[in-house]
Amino acid sequence: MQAIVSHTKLNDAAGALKAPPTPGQALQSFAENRRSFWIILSLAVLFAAWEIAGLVPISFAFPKFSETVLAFVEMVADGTMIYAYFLTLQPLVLGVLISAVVGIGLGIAMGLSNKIEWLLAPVFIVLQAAPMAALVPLVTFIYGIGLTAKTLAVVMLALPVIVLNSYKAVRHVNPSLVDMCRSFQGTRKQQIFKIIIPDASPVLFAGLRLGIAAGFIGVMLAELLITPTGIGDLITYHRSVANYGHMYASVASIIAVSTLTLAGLQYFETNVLRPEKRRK
Amino acid sequence: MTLFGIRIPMMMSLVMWAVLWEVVGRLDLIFLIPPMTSVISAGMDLVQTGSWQNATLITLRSFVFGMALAIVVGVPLGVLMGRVRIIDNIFGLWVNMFVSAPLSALVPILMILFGLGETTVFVTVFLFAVWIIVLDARAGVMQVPPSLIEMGRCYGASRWTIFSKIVLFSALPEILAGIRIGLIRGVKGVVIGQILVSIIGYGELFELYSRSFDMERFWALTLILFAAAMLLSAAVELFEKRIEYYAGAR
Amino acid sequence: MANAALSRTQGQLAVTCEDAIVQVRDIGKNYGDVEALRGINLEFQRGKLTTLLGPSGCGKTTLLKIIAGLVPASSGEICVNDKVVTGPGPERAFVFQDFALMPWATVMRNVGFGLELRGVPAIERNRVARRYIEQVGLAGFEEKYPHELSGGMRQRVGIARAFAVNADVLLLDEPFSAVDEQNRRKFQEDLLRLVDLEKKTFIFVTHSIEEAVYVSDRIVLLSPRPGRISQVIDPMIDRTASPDDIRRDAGYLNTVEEIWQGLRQYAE
Amino acid sequence: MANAALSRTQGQLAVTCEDAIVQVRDIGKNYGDVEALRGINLEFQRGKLTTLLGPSGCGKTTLLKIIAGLVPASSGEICVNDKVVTGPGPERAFVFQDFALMPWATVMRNVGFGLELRGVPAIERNRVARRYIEQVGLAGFEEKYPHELSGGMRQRVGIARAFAVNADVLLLDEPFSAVDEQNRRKFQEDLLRLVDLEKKTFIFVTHSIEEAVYVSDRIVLLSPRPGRISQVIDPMIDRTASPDDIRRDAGYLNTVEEIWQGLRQYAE
Amino acid sequence: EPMRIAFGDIATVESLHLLIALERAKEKGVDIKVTFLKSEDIAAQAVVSGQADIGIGGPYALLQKVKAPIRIFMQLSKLQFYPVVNTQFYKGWKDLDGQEIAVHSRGSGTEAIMKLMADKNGIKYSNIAYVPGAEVRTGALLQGNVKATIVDSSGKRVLESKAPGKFTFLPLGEVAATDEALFANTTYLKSNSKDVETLVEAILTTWREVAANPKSVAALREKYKLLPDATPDMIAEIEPYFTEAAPGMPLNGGGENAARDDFAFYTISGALTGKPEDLKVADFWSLDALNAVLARAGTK
Ligand SMILES: Nc1ncnc2c1ncn2[C@@H]1O[C@H](COP(=O)(O)OP(=O)(O)OP(=O)(O)O)[C@@H](O)[C@H]1O
Ligand SMILES: Nc1ncnc2c1ncn2[C@@H]1O[C@H](COP(=O)(O)OP(=O)(O)OP(=O)(O)O)[C@@H](O)[C@H]1O
Ligand SMILES: [Mg+2]
Ligand SMILES: [Mg+2]
Repeated sequence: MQAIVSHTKLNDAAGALKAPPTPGQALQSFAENRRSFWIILSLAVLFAAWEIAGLVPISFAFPKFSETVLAFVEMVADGTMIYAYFLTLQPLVLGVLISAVVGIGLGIAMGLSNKIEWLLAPVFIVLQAAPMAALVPLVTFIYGIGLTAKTLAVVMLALPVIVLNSYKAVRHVNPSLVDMCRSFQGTRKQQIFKIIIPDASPVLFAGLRLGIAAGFIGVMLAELLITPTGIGDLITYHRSVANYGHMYASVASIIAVSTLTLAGLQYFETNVLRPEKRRK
Repeated sequence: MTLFGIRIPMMMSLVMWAVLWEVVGRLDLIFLIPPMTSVISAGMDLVQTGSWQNATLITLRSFVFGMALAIVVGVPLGVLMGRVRIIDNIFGLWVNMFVSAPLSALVPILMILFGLGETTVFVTVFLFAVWIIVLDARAGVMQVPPSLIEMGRCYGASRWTIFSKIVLFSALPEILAGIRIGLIRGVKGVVIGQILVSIIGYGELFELYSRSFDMERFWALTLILFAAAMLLSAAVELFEKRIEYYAGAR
Repeated sequence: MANAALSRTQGQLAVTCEDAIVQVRDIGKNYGDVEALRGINLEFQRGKLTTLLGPSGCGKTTLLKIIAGLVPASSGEICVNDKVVTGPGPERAFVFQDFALMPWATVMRNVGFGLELRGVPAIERNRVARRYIEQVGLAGFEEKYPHELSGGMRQRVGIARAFAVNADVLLLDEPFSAVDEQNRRKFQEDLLRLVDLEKKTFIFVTHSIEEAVYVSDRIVLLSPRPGRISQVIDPMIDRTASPDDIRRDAGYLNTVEEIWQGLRQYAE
Repeated sequence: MANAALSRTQGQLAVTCEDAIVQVRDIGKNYGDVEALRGINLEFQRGKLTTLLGPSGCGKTTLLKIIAGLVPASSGEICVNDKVVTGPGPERAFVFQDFALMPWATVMRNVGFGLELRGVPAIERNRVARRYIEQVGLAGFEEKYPHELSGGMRQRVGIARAFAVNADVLLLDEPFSAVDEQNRRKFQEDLLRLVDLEKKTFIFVTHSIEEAVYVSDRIVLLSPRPGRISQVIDPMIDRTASPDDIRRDAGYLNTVEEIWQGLRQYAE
Repeated sequence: EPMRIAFGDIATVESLHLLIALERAKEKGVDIKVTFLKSEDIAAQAVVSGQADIGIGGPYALLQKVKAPIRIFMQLSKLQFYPVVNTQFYKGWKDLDGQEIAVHSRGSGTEAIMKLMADKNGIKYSNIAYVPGAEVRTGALLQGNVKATIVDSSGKRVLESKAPGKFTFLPLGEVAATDEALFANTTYLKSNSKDVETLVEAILTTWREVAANPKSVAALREKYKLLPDATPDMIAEIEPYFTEAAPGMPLNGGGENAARDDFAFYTISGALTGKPEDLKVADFWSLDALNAVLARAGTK
């Protein structure tokens, strides 16, 4: 952080030595150097707009931003929010774990074997493109209302994404690396574990991240469609008793949690795994 | 893509799964899976009912309007983000956030802002589809080979000419890819919107059939939707291939 | 043959001559903290082919783009036909290393694109384009798309496009580097023919010492970053001789060896 | 110097000699409808460097991969050390055009990878790897990752890896094509040094006529698709001479010219 | 300006009488536009935010908390639910001590009934799962995913026909509380009193007609061309459903008495806070329209 700031100062100093920049240029260089500034600015604008819309109010069911924040603080303080996340994260984590293990396994198998590809690829392509939300209520009929059903809903959304990305990852492994391994008489097992999986791992991980994004959608659908628990329960319950601030706080919190999770994973992906793939 | 290179074997595998389904259905293991043949015949009946036609009309209307708006807003916004740094900074956060956010959680709120019924569904479609269109259009514009732009400048092209004659054409394959993914997401959006808020269109039918345990019709409707999603994306893909044919190997 | 050639080497000082079409005056260029070029003074003579040669990253492309007006210099100025220029102009045309062809346009439209941008009507520009397509040996390929052509053919399209706008100065950045070696050799011979035919001024960037010596009237050697002029060499080769004779010419071989000895210290 | 060189050209017939380490017998290859190679008969002599040269797409890479056992031939057979081979073997090592380095592994692990696959313990393979890293001039870079190296250095890693498994035959597919020209020239000189030092058999693919003549004991010219042997040339150049002298040698220049005249008809 | 009604359910056989009443109100010149929504709470939210004029549901919890002046103006149905257990596991109320049960949603009438019965029987559930939709709970029972829950009358019939003897319906004391009611914003009720009265009257007369002759529903469905794509199965359901529902149908639109009953019931269930006797009917109900109609049509 500090390094970035001082770098900016250096640039400014160098710029000042030469021609004074026009206001447009100055704005542009400012915009380029302070990304975080724009993030904060756009957040501030949104929150202000929200507060004003709540003050008007555009609807009795539209709370002010401050009301929402208060509701959020209240729910965190009395533990309901934390307990809700405890409940929501169970099917999510479980579902994503199952999807990851099964999905990466199936995806790699599909990538390695043409027969398995022929058998499974079309199914997963259809499943990924299909509106799976329609099928979520069916889960209840078989698996009832508990953790199993919700986990299954998460799997239904996350699995196709992970399978297809893993499959793609394996298919896009650098062929000359595979040839290299063969030319050194590597066994098939060595080929898979020493070349294919390491080379595919960045795409595998990216697929996992997309799978987690799909899992969040799945768990929300499950909690809104199957039975309300966790965050889904907070949303429906507070709506049914007209605590709209609490309802909004719950919705905003799940979106924020998913965004932060995904951003964290992306950061991990670009900075820890395979630094050579890092973009400038 | 490689999958579509071997289209016929792929179809064959789906046929095999359908046969398996038929067998499971005939064994009468669970009421959830009726035989494929009865699903198909229920589908034949279904498409002749007024309520299906009506639901299709409503669903299509929300979908078409939502997609049209997503394209009309998404492509220019993405192009602008790719070209103008400040706009990119302002919108970048939101686009990246919403492209993978659990929008299903947001749907209950949309109703408050956009009212009951079709408008909310239409907005849901828009929200599901627009972000990926923006991101792909942005990526397309940013991927324009710098030498092409320099070439334009060399021959004295104005900024506008470079934009309209080079940048847009060059970004077209990515823009189309974004629209294709957007279409698939839009189909998901229309279903989620209809199921979560207003019980209209296909959402109503799904609710009705699952409540009355009418599994034949339920699956028939599901298959129609799945097929529609696949056909839509295949159609855009076909178009994309033609464009890529011109765009060649970049 | 061998005695017809004479190689002359000059020091750091700028060469002055009566007919300089492009003058580079004290050009420097910084990319942020990176100093790419420093104090470049050069004159390019009308109707001659001058090559910029130097180790990777020494600023050859940067200098060429500054002359083209595509990249602003940090200091100094460029004069073309005795007028200071600050941006691209109709008297200069650029040929790109990666060809910069529009993949969605036919060969005809690509070649005529410079004219299209100038508002020349279609009939007229197609006539001109067709002429240059023929001249670079692509007659019959007018309606093909770039992806249907080989690398060498694509670069010919790029060259035809530059010719079509009838600029005085052609700037070529490693035009043959994406072309395979055997075609490249053919290209070099074709280029000499075109230089002779079109009587234009060429400024050429390459990594290949042989290529530079083979095609150039003058070679400017740049030192590693920050790029400065380290040597100016006039190969003085009799280009009326056959390609094979040129490549056996002692002057040619001496010049190649001399340049290689100058550059090899910069190779890894 | 010039009189020390002698260029000999032979016709279509296969060359027989007492010490052929690799024998290519009547090899043909079809990719679906595309006939890439037809009726190739060749012998590669132990301890010599043989180059495959030909126009783009004539099947050089295909032939090299068939010899390596990476691609199955459609007809014919390959003998190495008088045994018919059908797949990769420890006596042959391949150097890839795109380097084929594992981006997640250090230089050390990349170079020792062939040994790792054979189950050689880490201490032993690091010792060997270190020796070859030094030999290709990369001492000090053992713990770097490929993305931290330049193109030329990466190819050196690829070559060191091939040396490390101590194969008899090294197969190199355009190893220098991704390296810039000035470094390439340096590489060629280094390669000659390594050939001399390691006493291995090299089979080399290149597009560059000069490179082929400069480094080869024998050059096999292939005709365009379907690839057949059109000429076999032994440059007979005295490699004890200095690089500059070799490049001025009349035999060298004649061979280059002769090959060029044979290939130019295939250039676009 | 049509009268916008938000219905927190889809149109099924069970809502036929309401659909008939709406058609009749239309005949009387009230322009009605019905929107079918996913759930009652969304319908309530639509009324609160002004996107619908009239909502259908049992929004006592909402009424107590919401800032908007929403009032109930007519009762449509009373709670008619049947606690049911899988005989394989439980026989009576006592067996449910420390067990998990499933109800419709938090604060719903079904939850209230189950809590009430727990109190009466001196037991405690280990957990209450929320499974919206009586038919979903019915299906879950049949599948064996739920062992104890509470279903509606059609669910009861399904259970009795599909798995006779497998389930036991537990005894229930007298429960008199609103299941569904009509509610609206007070300003809307004031400025559209004519239309509202027409609607109330149409419902009241239809209810009385159906209660007197449950068979008439099927004929009226034909007359008004309602549920055109209903399957034969669904049509066969109509008569038994209304025959069973008829005795429990409120024929006087609820009113003050119903409100009092509701206070007693929903304070126990937890949907309403405070003591029943402290709650004011005027805070929850707007009786003007109903009283005007009853004055005309008489009470039954
Ligand atoms: N847009 C840029 N931003 C920052 N640095 C740059 C930029 N363009 C070039 N440079 C740096 O300036 C120096 C000169 O670059 P330039 O491309 O002109 O070299 P070059 O001689 O053409 O190299 P090559 O032989 O590899 O083509 C290099 O060190 C390069 O890293
Ligand atoms: N996997 C493949 N499938 C189908 N055709 C192939 C395949 N590999 C090569 N070919 C075809 O076989 C011919 C010979 O290819 P190959 O790569 O061996 O040529 P090459 O001489 O190495 O060419 P270059 O000089 O461009 O490297 C080419 O026409 C190519 O199109
Ligand atoms: Mg360059
Ligand atoms: Mg090749």
